[in-house]
Amino acid sequence: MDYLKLLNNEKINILDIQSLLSNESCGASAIFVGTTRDTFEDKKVILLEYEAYDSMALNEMANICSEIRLRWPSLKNIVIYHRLGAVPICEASVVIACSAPHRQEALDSVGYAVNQLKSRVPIWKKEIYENEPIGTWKINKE
Amino acid sequence: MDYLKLLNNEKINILDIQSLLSNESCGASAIFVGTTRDTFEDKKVILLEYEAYDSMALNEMANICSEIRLRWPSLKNIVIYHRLGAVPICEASVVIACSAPHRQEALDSVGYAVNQLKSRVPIWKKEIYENEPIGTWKINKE
Amino acid sequence: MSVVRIGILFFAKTRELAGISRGTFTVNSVVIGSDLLNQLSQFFGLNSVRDSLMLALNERYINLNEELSLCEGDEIAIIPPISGG
Amino acid sequence: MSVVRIGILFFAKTRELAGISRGTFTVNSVVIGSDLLNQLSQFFGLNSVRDSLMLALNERYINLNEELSLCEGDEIAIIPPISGG
Repeated sequence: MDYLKLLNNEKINILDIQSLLSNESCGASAIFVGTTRDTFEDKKVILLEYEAYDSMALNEMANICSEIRLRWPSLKNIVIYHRLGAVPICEASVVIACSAPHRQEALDSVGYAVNQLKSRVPIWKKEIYENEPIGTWKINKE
Repeated sequence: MDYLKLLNNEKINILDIQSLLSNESCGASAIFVGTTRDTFEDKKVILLEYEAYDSMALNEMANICSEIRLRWPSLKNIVIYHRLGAVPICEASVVIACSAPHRQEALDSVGYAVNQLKSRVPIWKKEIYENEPIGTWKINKE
Repeated sequence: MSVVRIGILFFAKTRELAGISRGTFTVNSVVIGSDLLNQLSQFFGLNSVRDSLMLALNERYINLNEELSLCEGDEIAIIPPISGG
Repeated sequence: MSVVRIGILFFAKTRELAGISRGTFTVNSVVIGSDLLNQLSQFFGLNSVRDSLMLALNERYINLNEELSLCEGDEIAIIPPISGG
């Protein structure tokens, strides 16, 4: 199963994710958690906000699932959750997780999915720094 | 910080692990969860048990931490928890997790640590199958 | 060649520059992607960031070198550089 | 050449074969790893799995080709193929 969600001002609960991944035939789960950082180039981040083109973002997340299932056919469950709105420092903004019978598929597919998400899912992050009233829209590096 | 533990007949709590990983300067955590499977070559596994050479296992886990910190110097926190004794089907037997400023170090170091753990930490698993009174000591493949 | 009215969606930086999150635009139904982007950038005040933008047509990325056949009511999203994750 | 008494630890399959989890063994203080393994396998009934075994001396893996200098009270662990994870 694929579990895809955009959460508005709601924490991502890792216990929920673990139970979505769970499958009796699976020996391995890999979970990537992206968290918000408190600094950018020595500037203190005081607030972070995400916005998305919701419908297209969910489509692209579903496309990523299809692609990784083609590359790693043994994958069981995939979870991609992304938080929107304000995300406090140190909290998870994104979780990408896969379960599989063996570890290598789980680890490799999560790594691949993270890169894909960062390069094509239409979601944007604005960082607001201390002593700078206007926020900065970030750009993911390749 | 390195957090290393052998848990005797106690569940691994992923929320604890997430809070151990958390660090304000870290943008990424990768978590590998090894879970017990219900079948092996069409045989139904009814019970699984782990035993360890505890003191040496903890030493080897610490050595793995030192090695991955040499390879990925930006790593912040590392967690390696392994459960011992009976582990019910579908529950986590091992969790290996790293936090880092960027995703690649977190993902790569976890993958490397999983392989190292499976090849050198003195821990053994016995599987007991349905209709077979004598259990089988498993061997990790390379 | 017919003319169609399409919906335009703005996000992040381009939403702030355009001052709106949705608009409409009238354009020839057959148009090269990059021409459409030029017209939209001109009209909605996005020239300063034009070269960093992508377009999506009905929730799919389009290749700016290709010719589009637009229908009345199609939805074009202007996609500034993304930063999810 | 002196003779020392060392502690022996057994785990998993070798614990079951030997029927004990700890034992003691008396051996020359200077010995090649593989010779020590042969003597232990003979003495504790591990010949059937001998070729799959490793040894650890005081919690460190040893190279079976190397000469060991053992001290009274050293601890040798017999390590069958591991299956953690």
